[in-house]
Amino acid sequence: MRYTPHTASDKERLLQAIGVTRIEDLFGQIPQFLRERARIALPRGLSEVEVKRRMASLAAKNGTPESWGFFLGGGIYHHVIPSTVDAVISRSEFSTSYTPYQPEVSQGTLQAVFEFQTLMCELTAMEVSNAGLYDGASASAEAVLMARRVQKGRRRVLLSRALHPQYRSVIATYLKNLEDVELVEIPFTESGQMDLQFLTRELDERAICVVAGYPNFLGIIDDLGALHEACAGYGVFLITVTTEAFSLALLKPPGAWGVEIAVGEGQSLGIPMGLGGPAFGFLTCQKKFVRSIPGRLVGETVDHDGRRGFVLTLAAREQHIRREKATSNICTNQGLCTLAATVFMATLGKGGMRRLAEVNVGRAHETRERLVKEAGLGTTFSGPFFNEFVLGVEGLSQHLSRLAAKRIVPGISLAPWYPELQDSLLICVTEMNQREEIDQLVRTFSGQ
Amino acid sequence: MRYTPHTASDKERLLQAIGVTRIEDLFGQIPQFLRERARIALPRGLSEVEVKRRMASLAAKNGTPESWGFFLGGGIYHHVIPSTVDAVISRSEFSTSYTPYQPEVSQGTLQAVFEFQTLMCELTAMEVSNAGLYDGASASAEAVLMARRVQKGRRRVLLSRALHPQYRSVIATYLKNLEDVELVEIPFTESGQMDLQFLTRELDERAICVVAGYPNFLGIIDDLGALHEACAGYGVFLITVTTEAFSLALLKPPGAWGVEIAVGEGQSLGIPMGLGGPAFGFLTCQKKFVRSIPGRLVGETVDHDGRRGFVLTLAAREQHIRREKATSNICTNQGLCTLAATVFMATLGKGGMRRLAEVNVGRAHETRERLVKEAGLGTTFSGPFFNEFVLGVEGLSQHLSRLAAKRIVPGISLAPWYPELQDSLLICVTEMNQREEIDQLVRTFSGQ
Amino acid sequence: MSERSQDSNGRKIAPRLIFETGSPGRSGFFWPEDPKTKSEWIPARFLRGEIEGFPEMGELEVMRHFTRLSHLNYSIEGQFYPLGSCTMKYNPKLNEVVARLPGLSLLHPLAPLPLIQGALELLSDLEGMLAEICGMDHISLQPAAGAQGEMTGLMMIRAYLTTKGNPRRKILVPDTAHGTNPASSTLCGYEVVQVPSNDRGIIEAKKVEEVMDEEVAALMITNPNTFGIFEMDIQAIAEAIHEKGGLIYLDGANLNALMGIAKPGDMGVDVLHMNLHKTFSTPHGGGGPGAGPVGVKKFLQDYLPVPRIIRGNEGYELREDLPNSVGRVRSFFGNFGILVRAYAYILALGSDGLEEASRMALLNANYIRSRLKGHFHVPHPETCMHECVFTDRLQQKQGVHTTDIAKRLLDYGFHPPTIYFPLVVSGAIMIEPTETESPETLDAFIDAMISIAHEAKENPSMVKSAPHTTPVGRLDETLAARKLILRWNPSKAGNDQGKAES
Amino acid sequence: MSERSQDSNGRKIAPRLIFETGSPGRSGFFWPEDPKTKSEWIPARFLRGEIEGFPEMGELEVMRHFTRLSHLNYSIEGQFYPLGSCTMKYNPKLNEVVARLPGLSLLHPLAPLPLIQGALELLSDLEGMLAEICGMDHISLQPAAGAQGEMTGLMMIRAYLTTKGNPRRKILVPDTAHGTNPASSTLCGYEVVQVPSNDRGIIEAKKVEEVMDEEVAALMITNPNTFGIFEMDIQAIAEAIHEKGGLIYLDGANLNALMGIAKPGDMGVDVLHMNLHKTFSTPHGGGGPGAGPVGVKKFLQDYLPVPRIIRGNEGYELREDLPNSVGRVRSFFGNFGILVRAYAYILALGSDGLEEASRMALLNANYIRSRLKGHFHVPHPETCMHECVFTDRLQQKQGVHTTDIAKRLLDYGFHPPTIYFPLVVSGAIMIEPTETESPETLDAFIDAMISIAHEAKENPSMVKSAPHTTPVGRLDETLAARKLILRWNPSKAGNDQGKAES
Ligand SMILES: Cc1ncc(COP(=O)(O)O)c(C=O)c1O
Ligand SMILES: Cc1ncc(COP(=O)(O)O)c(C=O)c1O
Repeated sequence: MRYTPHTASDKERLLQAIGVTRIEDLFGQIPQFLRERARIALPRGLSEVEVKRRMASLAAKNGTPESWGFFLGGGIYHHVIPSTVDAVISRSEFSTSYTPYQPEVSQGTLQAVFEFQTLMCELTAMEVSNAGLYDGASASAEAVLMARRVQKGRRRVLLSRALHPQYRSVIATYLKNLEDVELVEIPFTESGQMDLQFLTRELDERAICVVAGYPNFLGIIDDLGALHEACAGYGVFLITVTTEAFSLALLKPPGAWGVEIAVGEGQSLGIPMGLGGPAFGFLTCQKKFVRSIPGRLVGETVDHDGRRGFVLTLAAREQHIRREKATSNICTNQGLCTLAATVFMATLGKGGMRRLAEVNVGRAHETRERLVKEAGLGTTFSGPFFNEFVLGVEGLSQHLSRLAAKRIVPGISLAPWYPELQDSLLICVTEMNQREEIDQLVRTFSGQ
Repeated sequence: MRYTPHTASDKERLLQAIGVTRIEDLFGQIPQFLRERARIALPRGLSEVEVKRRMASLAAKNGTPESWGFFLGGGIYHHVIPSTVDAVISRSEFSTSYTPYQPEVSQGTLQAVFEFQTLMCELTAMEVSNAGLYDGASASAEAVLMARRVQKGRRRVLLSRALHPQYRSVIATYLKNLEDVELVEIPFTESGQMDLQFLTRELDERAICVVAGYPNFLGIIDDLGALHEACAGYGVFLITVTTEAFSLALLKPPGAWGVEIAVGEGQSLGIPMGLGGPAFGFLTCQKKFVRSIPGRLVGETVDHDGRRGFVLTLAAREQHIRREKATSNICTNQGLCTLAATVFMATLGKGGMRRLAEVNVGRAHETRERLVKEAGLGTTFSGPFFNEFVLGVEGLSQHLSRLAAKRIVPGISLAPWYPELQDSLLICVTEMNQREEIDQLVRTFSGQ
Repeated sequence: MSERSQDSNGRKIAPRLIFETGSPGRSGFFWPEDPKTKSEWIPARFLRGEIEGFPEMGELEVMRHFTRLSHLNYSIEGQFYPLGSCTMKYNPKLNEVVARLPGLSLLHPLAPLPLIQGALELLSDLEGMLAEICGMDHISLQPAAGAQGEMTGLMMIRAYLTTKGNPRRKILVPDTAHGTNPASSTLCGYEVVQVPSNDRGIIEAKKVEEVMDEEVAALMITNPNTFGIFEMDIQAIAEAIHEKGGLIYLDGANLNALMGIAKPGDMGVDVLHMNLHKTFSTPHGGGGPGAGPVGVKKFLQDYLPVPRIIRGNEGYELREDLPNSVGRVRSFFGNFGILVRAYAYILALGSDGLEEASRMALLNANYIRSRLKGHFHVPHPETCMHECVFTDRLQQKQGVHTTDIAKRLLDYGFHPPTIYFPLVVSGAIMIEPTETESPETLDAFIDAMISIAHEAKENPSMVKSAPHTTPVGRLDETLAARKLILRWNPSKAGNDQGKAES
Repeated sequence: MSERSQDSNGRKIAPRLIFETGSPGRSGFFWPEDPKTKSEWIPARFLRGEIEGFPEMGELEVMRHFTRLSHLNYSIEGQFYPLGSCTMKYNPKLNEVVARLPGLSLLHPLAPLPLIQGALELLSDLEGMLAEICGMDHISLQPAAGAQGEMTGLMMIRAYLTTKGNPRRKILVPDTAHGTNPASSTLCGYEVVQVPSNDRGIIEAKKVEEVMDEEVAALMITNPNTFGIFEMDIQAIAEAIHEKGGLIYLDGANLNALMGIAKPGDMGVDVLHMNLHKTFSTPHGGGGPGAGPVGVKKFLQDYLPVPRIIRGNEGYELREDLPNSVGRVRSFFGNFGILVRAYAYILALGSDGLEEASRMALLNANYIRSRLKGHFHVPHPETCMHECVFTDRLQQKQGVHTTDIAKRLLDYGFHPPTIYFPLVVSGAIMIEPTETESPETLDAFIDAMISIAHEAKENPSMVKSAPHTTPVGRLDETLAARKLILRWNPSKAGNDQGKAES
């Protein structure tokens, strides 16, 4: 039988040692009526070959950048992944180990997490990073909850309308059952940045935090300096949410703007798009808030011989110790994905990260200019952007079908989330988009 | 620069330590005229992404069993490969290690080879196995050379005409420069087996060995009992060559028939077809000939504490010690492929090997019966077969093009090697051929 | 053997950090073009310089570093990993292969539906399979892990009760429950009321009745519970809860004990979560990722998270417009790559394989239980299900505690069981062997436990000073919490940790 | 950490064999159908029973066994591997990925040509690249390794000379040559005449002239030679050989020293082989597989093995009908999977990368040479190319020999260099660092060598008894050769090697 090594005589021997005659004898406490209805009505087991065929046939029904001109972003990005990444995370010593509760035999995982925490601190220019959370959306929610813990007594949460729509829903879900928290939406201006006047009107001592995308869902880079200044006046936290982690290799990092908590989605850092998961959320903050942080933390220490080693620390914040008083209910996190990101960042390193970020900026801006000049698409927002931008497209749907016929997905229609942005496309261009691909996009939009 | 870690200052430092100013200063002994013409006229280096695209585009120009009805054998077979195999051989501790010249830090490789040797002895029922050779063809040639060493003074080598044509060419190549060795071809009868009468006429004390395919290139199983009896009379070696190693899981093994040397191609045992390589050749023999064996041998021993360990042994046969007197010139062999076979055989084990062999026999025989009955193809050879058989096809070429249109490769045309077998097809059916695939084959041959 | 893990005298050397290797200007990454960002594109004040502390390593350095780190880890593929409540079963290689098919790993969640039909078919199939296995009516695959499943489930309960007029205030949680249960309750705005387990390790209907009232939204029960004991009163308990308008939430972390043996859906359970990284063999990855799908009875289906996957006439579609839905708990479709692995696992095992898996899980656990019960104290009389719990009571006389036993196991080459959980018995040792372990492996582990029991009598100090043979000795956790070094920092750079290696 | 590699006292346990684990009837393989062979298909007398000694393990057991074995291996990805003449450079992960593309790994060599056009294009491209790199006119990719390349090359020479009227009798081989050179000569029916190298480690034209005559078919020369020294007389030597109608065969195993620096084709070389598993980074796999393509000048092209790949108007075709060809030396297309990796490597490096590779290989070797020459005896004055050779002369005074130094290096966590080769200097220590090693790694290795040199003076016995920290100690090779146990055998079954593990 599949994956269970027990032979008939193995079972015999074990049953005897236990002192029963049939495995059913071990079901003693289970009410009969449950036993009777327990059979599972599914097909019998398949061979590896059959499973592979089934999976291949499902895979064949999907479309990937390997066969499509691909300009999708919006929170999940198609970036290069050096071969080192999968080579490392597919090592069973990493993939089949559990949460490092026994540090003496888990230094591999623990040191890697410590390295991850350091890398995220450097990338965001923040003082502390946790070991990761589920995704960018839940990380945003956790950040708001964390801010609420720190900012006792305050109740208003100000969300940028340009924050990823799904993230806004997740935050709403997480908050909806907590007493008197009020969500306020801050609109964006024609620059695509947050409406500062509106914000200032809403800001006061009742506000817990302002949550802004950086860059935001429209691809636009907000002026965090201005936002933070506005917040600081009332002791309001500025929380940045970065869905395109790669942008932080080039943009002035949240920490440099003075933000209190910087979170985001790490998929861009060495993890395949995978229909949006698994990747990981990151949460970084100023050191003074470390005891309110959700999720695991790895710290450095020594063993009895003074040898450096790493352990899980500040566990008193966590559910397995603190239970109903824990800073979060998270237990299983996205460990292997944060390892992937660690290998990714170690492989690209200082120079590679920077260079690749600039490649993104270059291709995205050249493409936008061509789409406007050559294909006559309408500009929308005037603010600066990294590798994503919004353009207006007359008769979007006809364009989309003609593009589809040429196997091109040019971007994401914003109308479903932003009724005010009919016929607008969120277009993403990364280092993975080849010249020919971009030419084809421009040509097809130009009606050729 | 790619894969070379040296930074500008690294180079500086090293050059200084050496005491030169430019790397060119190290080319002292190289004549100037060589230096001048040394530039390599190839394109500059590509990124991983670019390399992957190039390789993918080449791959896309090929046809595989994933997209074609596939009935090809003839020495390379499409068999199941359990996921364990690649999981093990892609572990860098195995794939990036060298020949185990330092046993203290090579027990992984050494023990695995020892296990491989044991498995091959069991599979062939022979007493000794080496650590593997390049492929079945060169293994056959090495076997003949080995027999020649043992059978001093004899000069005639009798080759079955039903031995794999490429193997016969390779044997001829290896022998052609050795004094007075004579190659004699033994024809086959309408059973597809070796012509015993012809053989008996040719047998005498001048003969070194008889080389027979088992099963042979026509898929037919020879009666090794009769052959060995005929050989024994004159002290002639019987050497069997097995291109479909899987058949030995079901067929009476060479050792049980008393053959002196049994060789073959191991690709069927867990190695992808890979256009025919890399896989490995195996060579097994009776223990009394062990000192004449070509290639590496791993033996069991102990360390100073009496702990079991394994080492390369009988090196005195090999080129690095024996030089021009070595039993063979082989140095690098097919190590990782023999490891794949070891994992493969360990995974299938006793029961799995047997079962899968029977699945092959069943599918092949049912398919043959249907092709004869339903599609009216002509039977050719009457001898028993494992998973390959020859059928006569009227108007083969038209059939082939109609089959190609339906993306089916029904087998291998024998005419190029056997003019006497015009319009005959060598058809192979393994566990990888699905019912629908076989139905389609039969239907298409039936002209539907 | 990877890099030097010891000096020439056999003294172990702590590995370097990526920040302590490499050389300025070095990179393991090669990209031909090197454009520069124009200031009219992004004003300089929005830009940073190169990322200060980032490593500068060659590709080989990177591979060596992580290969070496991997050699410091304990893993299932290395050896037996009997962590109670974690279901550390074999993670089939097949699943790793299929999960890496480009057609499944290179999909974009916001791509037009025609480009992800295969993925949606897989998800919809998987929902059906999981519903069948645990006897529920509808499934959502969105939660990223068990804890998020708990939160989602409780939110559905709250939403449902709210539409019924009163969300209620309390959640009943047995004292044997996992920490995530109370933590999730708080997250959903509920207060936690503990239900004591009895001396047989289970909770009784009457105890539940005592605390049950109109302010209790639900009972969160784990079955089999964290003692590995089946909650035999479950039916009566469910009635008591339902009678007063409460719901039953089942923590399905221990589903590995039930497949083909008893369906939660038949126990009066209204909502549950499963841990695909436990029961369905997806790798734990040193902490994750996992997946925690939730299952509900029909009457709760409108409350499931959006989007829901439905079969339309042009293939699979997504429904977002469900007014009663609790909304989104995670972005996109959850941990799709993990769902793919679980799907492949269920295909490979099939009904027969799944049933056999649970049966062998029980057989293995009871075998360990019966062979060890003479040597370690067993808090409860009954046979167990998929895991068994012991305590250090017998060893305490010699001052040997559960931690010591755990650390000593490391010297024997085994990972310790889950310790000090459940909390209700002191010094708990919680062993879950899973079905994929052979009797020989169990025997080897049992022998090690027995000889430690002997050592505890004859040579307690050697047990208390364990481990003696691990890459590092017992680590100072108090120091870690006091000094709180959570990141490498340059000042400590070039410390001679791991000198003379590379 | 994989399985227990030591008992609770830190004593190392030898791993079990697959034949010593498992249980009757167990299998790691699952296949639904179970047909039986009908006797009318294959008569019973042709059949066997189940294969006696075959293992019966579960899938997890298999994975654990080989994972544990892997942990007993030294590897490039683990640490520095300075084996002289073996070019143990980094084996890029990228190559492993592309070699596994189904469109390249699932090809059948006898498939109709339209189904393998991509593969033939790759092979044809690779031939062109290799020809350009070493300055030859035509390439055959068929030989499976260097030694088979040598055989092929010598056979071509013989065939050529035969058509010229006399195959001749002798091959000249320098005393520094690798063992495969003389062995291959014999295989081709030639007798070997040794050419002595001088005190500078190279062979001189006049020495060659002394032994050159009309019976000499060819000189087999390695350049740079196995001392890592460039044969600077090569031009004069080639003239001397050619003058008397002989040919020059170049053993290209050391091509890693020459890329972009000097082309063998310009040195008067008529035939050569390359080792793709050295210069072109394909993994050594614990012994193989490799690939040993041969290159020739135009006048020898008709002698190359068949089939030849040619570009026809319907795409790539195969030519078999070459009467002068030496025929086939291997089945099908050689080690295609290895050729694929080498092709990807050349694409990735390009002309600039290949040139830099050779330059850095020289830089690294000379750095080691200059830092160690004060501590170990250097047989030759010149700077070296890609590798450098030392001897144990200085250490011999204390009775410390090359083996001892090698074994002691293991304690420092380094794999020893190639030892006792070349044979012409006694106690040779042959170090080839390759270009992919960082200066820091070289320093760590050099430091270890230096402190061993000190130990040899101060504490020779500790060096002579090394290694002290490896999984097994020095193994008794004489016993192995005397007792000759070449396979596991049932009688010794269940021996308690590695008991109490699993
Ligand atoms: C009984 C129980 N409930 C809930 C959880 C939490 O599940 P997860 O870690 O997937 O969030 C666990 C995991 O350890 C568990 O054992
Ligand atoms: C100088 C030299 N020549 C020839 C060979 C033989 O090459 P291969 O091992 O690929 O057969 C080697 C390999 O070690 C070598 O170093």
